[in-house]
Amino acid sequence: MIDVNWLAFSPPLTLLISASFIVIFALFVTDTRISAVLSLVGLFISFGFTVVLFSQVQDAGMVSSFGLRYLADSMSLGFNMVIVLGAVIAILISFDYLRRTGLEHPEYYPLILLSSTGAMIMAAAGDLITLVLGLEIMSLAVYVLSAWRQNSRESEEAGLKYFLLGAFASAFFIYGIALTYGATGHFDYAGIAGVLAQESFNQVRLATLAAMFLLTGLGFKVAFAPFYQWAPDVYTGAPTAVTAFMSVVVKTGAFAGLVRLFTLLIPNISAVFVQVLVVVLLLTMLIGNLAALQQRGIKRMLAYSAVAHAGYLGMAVLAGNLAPSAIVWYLTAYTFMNTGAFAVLTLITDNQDHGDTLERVAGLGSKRPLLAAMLTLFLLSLAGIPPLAGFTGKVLVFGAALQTGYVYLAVVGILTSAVAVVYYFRPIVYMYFRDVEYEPINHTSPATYVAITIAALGTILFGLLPGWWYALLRGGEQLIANM
Amino acid sequence: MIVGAVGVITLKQPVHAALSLVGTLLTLATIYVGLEAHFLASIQVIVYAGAIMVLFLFVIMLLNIQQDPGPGAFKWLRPAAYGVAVVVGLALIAAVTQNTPPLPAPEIIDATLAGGGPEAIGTALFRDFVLAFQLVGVLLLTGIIGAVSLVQRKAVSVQEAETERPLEAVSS
Amino acid sequence: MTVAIAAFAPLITLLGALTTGLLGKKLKEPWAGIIASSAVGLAFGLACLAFIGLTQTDSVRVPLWSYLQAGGFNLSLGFVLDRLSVLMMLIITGVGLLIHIYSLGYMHGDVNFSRYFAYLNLFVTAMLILVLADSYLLTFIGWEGVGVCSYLLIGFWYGERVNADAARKAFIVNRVGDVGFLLAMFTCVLAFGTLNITEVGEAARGLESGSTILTVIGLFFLLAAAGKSAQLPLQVWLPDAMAGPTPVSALIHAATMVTAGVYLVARSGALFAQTPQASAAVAWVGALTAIVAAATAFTQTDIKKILAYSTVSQLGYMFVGVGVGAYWAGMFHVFTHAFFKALLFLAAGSVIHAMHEEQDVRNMGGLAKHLPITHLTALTAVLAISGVPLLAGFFSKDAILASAFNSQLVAGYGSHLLYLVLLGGAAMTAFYMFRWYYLVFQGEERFDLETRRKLHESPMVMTLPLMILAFMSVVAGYLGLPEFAFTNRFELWLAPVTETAASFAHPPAIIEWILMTLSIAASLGGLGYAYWVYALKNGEPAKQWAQTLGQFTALANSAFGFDWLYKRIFTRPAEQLAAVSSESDKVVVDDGIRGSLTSVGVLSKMFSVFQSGFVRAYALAILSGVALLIVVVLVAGGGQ
Amino acid sequence: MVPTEYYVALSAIIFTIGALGVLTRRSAIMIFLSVELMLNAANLALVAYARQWSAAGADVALSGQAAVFIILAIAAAEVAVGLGILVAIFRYRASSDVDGLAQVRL
Amino acid sequence: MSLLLIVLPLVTSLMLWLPMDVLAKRMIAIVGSSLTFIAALVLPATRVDVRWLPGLEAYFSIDSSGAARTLILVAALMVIPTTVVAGQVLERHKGTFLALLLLMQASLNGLFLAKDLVLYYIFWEATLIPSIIMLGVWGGEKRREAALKYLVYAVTSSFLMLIAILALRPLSGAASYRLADLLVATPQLAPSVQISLFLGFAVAFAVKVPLMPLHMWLPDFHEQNHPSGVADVAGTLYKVGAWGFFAWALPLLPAAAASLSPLMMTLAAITALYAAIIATAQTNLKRFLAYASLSHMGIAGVGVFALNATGLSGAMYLIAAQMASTGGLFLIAGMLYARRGSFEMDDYGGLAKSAPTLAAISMFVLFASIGVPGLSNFPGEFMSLMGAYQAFPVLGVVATLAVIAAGVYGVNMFQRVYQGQETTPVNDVSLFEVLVLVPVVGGILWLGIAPSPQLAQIDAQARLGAQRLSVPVHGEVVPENELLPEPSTVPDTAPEETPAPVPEEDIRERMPDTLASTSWSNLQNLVGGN
Repeated sequence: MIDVNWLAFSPPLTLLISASFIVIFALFVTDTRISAVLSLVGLFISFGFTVVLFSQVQDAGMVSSFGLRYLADSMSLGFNMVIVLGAVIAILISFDYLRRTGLEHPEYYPLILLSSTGAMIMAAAGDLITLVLGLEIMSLAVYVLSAWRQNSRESEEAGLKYFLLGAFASAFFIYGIALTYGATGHFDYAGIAGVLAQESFNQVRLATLAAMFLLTGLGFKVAFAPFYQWAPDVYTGAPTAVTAFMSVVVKTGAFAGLVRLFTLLIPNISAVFVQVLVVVLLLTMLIGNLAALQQRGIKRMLAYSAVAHAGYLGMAVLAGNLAPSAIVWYLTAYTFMNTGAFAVLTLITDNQDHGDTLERVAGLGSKRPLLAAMLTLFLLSLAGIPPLAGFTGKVLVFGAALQTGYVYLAVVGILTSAVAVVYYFRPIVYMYFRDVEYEPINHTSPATYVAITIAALGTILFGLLPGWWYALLRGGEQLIANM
Repeated sequence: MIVGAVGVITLKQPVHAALSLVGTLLTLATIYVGLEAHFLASIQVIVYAGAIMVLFLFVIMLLNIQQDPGPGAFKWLRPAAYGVAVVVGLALIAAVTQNTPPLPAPEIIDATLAGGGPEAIGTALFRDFVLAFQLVGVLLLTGIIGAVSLVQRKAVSVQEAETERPLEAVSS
Repeated sequence: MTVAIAAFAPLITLLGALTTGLLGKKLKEPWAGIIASSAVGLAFGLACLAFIGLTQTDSVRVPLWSYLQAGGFNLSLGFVLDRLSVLMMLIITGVGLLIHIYSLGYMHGDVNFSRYFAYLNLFVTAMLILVLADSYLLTFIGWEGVGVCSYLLIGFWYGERVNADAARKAFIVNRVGDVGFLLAMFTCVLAFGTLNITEVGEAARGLESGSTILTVIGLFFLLAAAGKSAQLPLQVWLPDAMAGPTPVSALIHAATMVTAGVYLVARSGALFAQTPQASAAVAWVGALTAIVAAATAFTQTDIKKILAYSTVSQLGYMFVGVGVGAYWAGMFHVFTHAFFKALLFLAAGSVIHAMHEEQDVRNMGGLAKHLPITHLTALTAVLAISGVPLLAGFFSKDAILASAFNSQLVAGYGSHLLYLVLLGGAAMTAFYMFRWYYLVFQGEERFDLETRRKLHESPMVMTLPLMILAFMSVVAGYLGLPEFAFTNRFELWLAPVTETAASFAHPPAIIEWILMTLSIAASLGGLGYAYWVYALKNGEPAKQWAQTLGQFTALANSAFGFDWLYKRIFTRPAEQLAAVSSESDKVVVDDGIRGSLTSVGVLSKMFSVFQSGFVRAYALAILSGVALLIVVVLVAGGGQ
Repeated sequence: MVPTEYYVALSAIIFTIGALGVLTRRSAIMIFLSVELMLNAANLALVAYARQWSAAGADVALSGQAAVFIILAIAAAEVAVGLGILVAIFRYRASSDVDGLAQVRL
Repeated sequence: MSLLLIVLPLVTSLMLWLPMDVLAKRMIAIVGSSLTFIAALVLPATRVDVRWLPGLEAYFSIDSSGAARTLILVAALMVIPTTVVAGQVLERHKGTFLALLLLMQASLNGLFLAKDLVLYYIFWEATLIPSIIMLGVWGGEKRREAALKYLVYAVTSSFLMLIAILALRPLSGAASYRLADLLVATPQLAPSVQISLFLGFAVAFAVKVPLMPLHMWLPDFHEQNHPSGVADVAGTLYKVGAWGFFAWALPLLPAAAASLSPLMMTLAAITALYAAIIATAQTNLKRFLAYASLSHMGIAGVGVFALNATGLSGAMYLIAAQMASTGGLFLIAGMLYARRGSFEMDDYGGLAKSAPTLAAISMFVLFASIGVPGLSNFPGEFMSLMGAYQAFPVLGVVATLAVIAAGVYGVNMFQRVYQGQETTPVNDVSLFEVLVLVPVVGGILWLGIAPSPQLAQIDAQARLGAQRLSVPVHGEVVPENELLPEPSTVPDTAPEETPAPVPEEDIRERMPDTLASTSWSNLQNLVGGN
């Protein structure tokens, strides 16, 4: 009989229901700000369920639903929290932003919620079909959001590019699923792992090939090299609020899928896969950081930095049972600092999201000191300067890689982060060490301020007191730990 | 079937290409029959070749898309693409056809798949894939909301948007 | 107890320095001098007390405070008041007092009157610390302290670039010596684990004579001593140091500071006595310096520079004394030399004062009748330094000569040759000193009437010290009569401190008498010949010589080209090295790093080229990636 | 019966052709068609493997066929959104030439 | 209260961000820095140990005993006049500068106090930011280039150290990142592993020491900082490279330290001499001071790599002392700049005539800086060089030659600025300036005349380090059990079994010959005795 644990499934379900409700609601009430508030309520309820589950998980190990096809363990719940956090901040950023830029359309917030739902499903997926569905739910919503600004070439391009390449990559992923099935006869992780672990298993090559295709599909979403090229263009072209959202939530969802899938696959398929992954990560870190060095626009720089951070996160994937906690932790920090940075950007760029070049922020330190200070804080954290959250995240990820023996990976990672410091510092240099060159744009938005405050507090507090969250993430039982 | 597929990617007129894809999909349906997946074969014909492809053709006609403009600015891309594709194709074939175990006896196949009828598929779908099935609904919902949200807006003229052009070019 | 009180002497002079220094120009003119002089006078009183006290006891230790501790190495500061240090104290404070008093007159009217006395008191403080120290480290503190004060006083009139340059040179050359001192200390710690002078001495006694480690320490100390005492090859700074006020030259660059090197060797007697190699090096450095400096003195024309080279030469004698193991003899010459050389300088100061800053002896002459007191006292000193019998210099110099001849310590290193060299040096000394005397005080007057009209004898405050010093120059020698015939009080006094492992041959008294006669002959011969050359022949033979020797004269005139040489092998290369390094530091290191940054930039540009913005190109990149993945799997994906 | 290898090889060929189509066609809608081709290649492989796995029991074998059903739905949803985006864009630009989408770049 | 040493300046710094009158901010800064100094002076040593990041087994563990106390004390002393000057002379954002200065002090104190490697790293990086901002905001014409250069050097190197830190515990299997736990585990690492890790640390520390050839950021850093010299003072407090070697790299990786110390000491000795020689050719006051300071750090470096208690203590003491002397010189350079608006020495000359007191104080501080005995730098310099000489006589001699060059550059500078033909007269020191310089002069005298109490503290720690490095300490033999690190106090993380101390013979075998015996028979060979 099918066991359906509704509580386990409640976080995404709540979001789904809220989304549906808001869509219908929007037919009658046109003010999107009410939708935003409703979305926030939905997210909080979802968060509440997550917390309840989380405390259960701490005591009772994993909670699953639909057989082992939906897994609520401390890892997926951790991811859920990050997703909720990212969505909340994104919504706060969007609150005034949409109105200001004329992008107020009723489906915006439902799509954000649906995308978050998809990401949560990816995090909890216990089989490949669920995973790909979650992936598609998340992606389709984000494709649409990227193209949200229809009167802008950039946004339109971003949407179409993202969609075309995304569909292309999904095709690889789906083909990978087919091959996995061919090799193992299963879609569910438990079954796959069972077959792979058998002595008599003789389809290693096919399984490895499948893993490669799966890597291509998910690697596209998290922007691993050489599948990263969409990211800078899409991040730049999409409305900044959407960029903030997808830079964290999409990444979280994709990494959630990646971690569970590959920690399961890696031990049982050809070692060459790990080597390939290592090369991919090296390339990702190198390209992300080096290309970011060239950028004059902060948004685009952050896009490349997102590529680089994907590389760092990927390192933890290799770390076996250390991986989930390290990755969730890192993503928590990343969500705070990255959305924070984008939030600041929305306040200093014009309605077309232009004006994020370095020259434009020159002298911001004296014109808008608080905002500049906040941006500085986020950039420093992204650069991995202690005692901010980004540092601890890096330490955990690199530590995990070192602990599993990927020393040179960690070395390259850290060296490239040294390069990264240069480009993260450049805006700071411009903001503080130069005089004003342009009259700054003076947007104000209480909701965005709230978002920035949350992000800043998170960046600082998680940096100063990293221990409790990590301990929670390590608590409970996780699927991968069993395997 | 391969001819159909090649047609999809070579025919200059989008309508021709789409029709070529329809042909491919229909061929595929026959292959499904040969593989004891009767239900899927029918779905393939009805939903894919029928509904989805009609949608495609509709959009092609609606938007009045003309023939593919040819290689365009990236002349080097096409040969490179062919090269890479040949590598991918050959390597993929080589990889997937290695070490395949022998087929089970036809009786076993028949017994297990039961011709891939709706009943068999339904059982699988609603036992193991019940979550997935639900999620398909969510996915479609998302697709619909997304599509509607994009298409249903009031159009803003491009000129208007273009005059609000950037403070400075983003590229440097 | 009375002895220990003397340990307050440095404190008193330090207070003097602080008072005069901090109050500065607020003090009206004579008061700074009076305060400083009374401080030194008080210190002198304490030294006398200690001297009296030490007739009862050998030495008194005054522990101060713990200074360094690291690893097993502990070092506490402390003073030791023994007969050697108190002797030096007496010289320093005694001569120092006289020179302070003299300076009251000499520095009259200088705008920086109180600064001058502050420096002078500070110098006395540092010098007292140097001599009282019970450890090499504290000695070194004083050692550098006197160097700093010397720097300050040489550059006292820093407005003139020459003076500042001279000060700089003195400081830097002294630093070279200081490095020797540091290395000697390091080696001591390495070898013995202590820097306490007594302990080092005892440890050295425990080692085999001639141990390499002792020689190394000894040679490092020699470098240090050579720096401070202006011996070859570090003698170059002292003549330039005459840029300072003349009383400073008298006190620092004649009577006290420059003898610190001698004191150091004498203090380390126990150590040097165990290393004939280092001792011989000391002696030979001294001997060579003695004649090289003497030869240089022949041709100089600056009234103070002649004296400076003479000082260098006499310090050479002292080095021989301590080098051959006759520590008392070296110290004895320090003692007597302090009087007559201070006297010579002060007399020269008096002359310069009278001549209104004229320093060239070619523009003097016949001053005897204008400056009677100065003349008489200067004559006494000239005779004393020349080694005329019965005056102080005779006894001390003769003691050194005899010791050199008899030394067993350096017997293997040409002790007799040393003797001969010194004997020649003695004759040369007599010659150039008489030349000095004659050119300044006798002969025709070679200055204009204007100068002549203004000529005047110096005031009492300046001539009184001259007279006292003259008196001492006569009588000081009687403390150290030759032991083969008389009681040598000086040697006995110092015996507890300088008793040595070094032994001396005791030839029959007749040999000793002959040696003494020889040295008398040398000094009288030198004087006589000089009298012939300058008084009778009016300097003509000297000119002929100069022509005959040609190049050599020029060489001697330039002090044998040490300055010229050092400029080429040290100063200029060092300057060039500094300039080149400074540039290369900017260019090579900096641009090297920048270059690597640029390469990062190029690489990063390369990646942006791929970012064409075209969907199909991106798709190609993806597919290429996949192609590679598949190929990898095909090639290597079989096994687990 | 025709062995699985042949079907899988055919699927690989179709997949490659689809991928090639993405690379060579400039029209967005044609690229989209090519992607459909790739998805169908995956479906073909699934069906072929489903037959292959029939020895392992009905659960295993039929799940492959069920997956095809779901992938079909995914394709449908993608089509909805993709065409939506295309239509939206076409309201401003009368071209589906993706090479025109190169405004945003370094 | 060790925590107070971090919290006091931190809280003061945070208070300064509040909106209030500039004068009030200045007062708060002065009071805060004075309180910190008093706290450092009178409070007894304590330790704090709290679990902080469980995944990494990092602890918030600080301990205010040992050498840290001296460094903190002198730094606190120097911060007081710096706050006074900064509040007076800066043209803009005074409050922010003061806040940054105190923030820097807080993190610097944390850096010295940290007894957990990860915590140490955090403070290490935290010190970087204020110093860069000080340079970038208040700096001179080319401040951005200088800041970028400094940043690249500092960050690249410290990230290398981060790798080493992160790898250290997994590789060694230590129970936590606390020093005590690491000390138990790390000697078990294979020498080759130790060397790789050591190199990671060494690069970071070498940049901060700085050692040739990683020093190029330093002259620009100092030249471009605010002319008043206040930020430079902060720079002189920020000499954490040698500390890193002393407190972490050497004791944790003894085998690597032993085999790499000849190389490192060669670098340090060359740095000492090379920088001193370059300093003689500088005409810009600040560049001059930068190179002079570099030379001092080279000397501290040779002390550290001597690997014996003498050298280690000396190096630490020298670092503390140069805070006062070099810092004082930077303040004086700032005063000169205020008078003449230039750092070119050629624009000065003969100032001693019109400003005798300034000249006297300058000379005093300058002499302290070039190591005249009885003043602050001498004890440290002496012991550093002595330690170096004991370990490697030849390198010791090379480094000692820097003493001569120091004499040259010292008197060069004095002569150019204060002596010679008098240029336009300037004002002598004001009462304000005298007050500023009083702590400097006091510190120099205190450190120079009675170094013993501070050295005793330093020495206790240095001996531990030296014992681990197993270089025979001259004199006494310290009993083994006294020197074993205290085992961790938290039971669940305490190592199950304390590994037996490595027999001394073993370590000696790994060491190069020059180190294995510093007996003077060996020395005889080195000096070529007959």
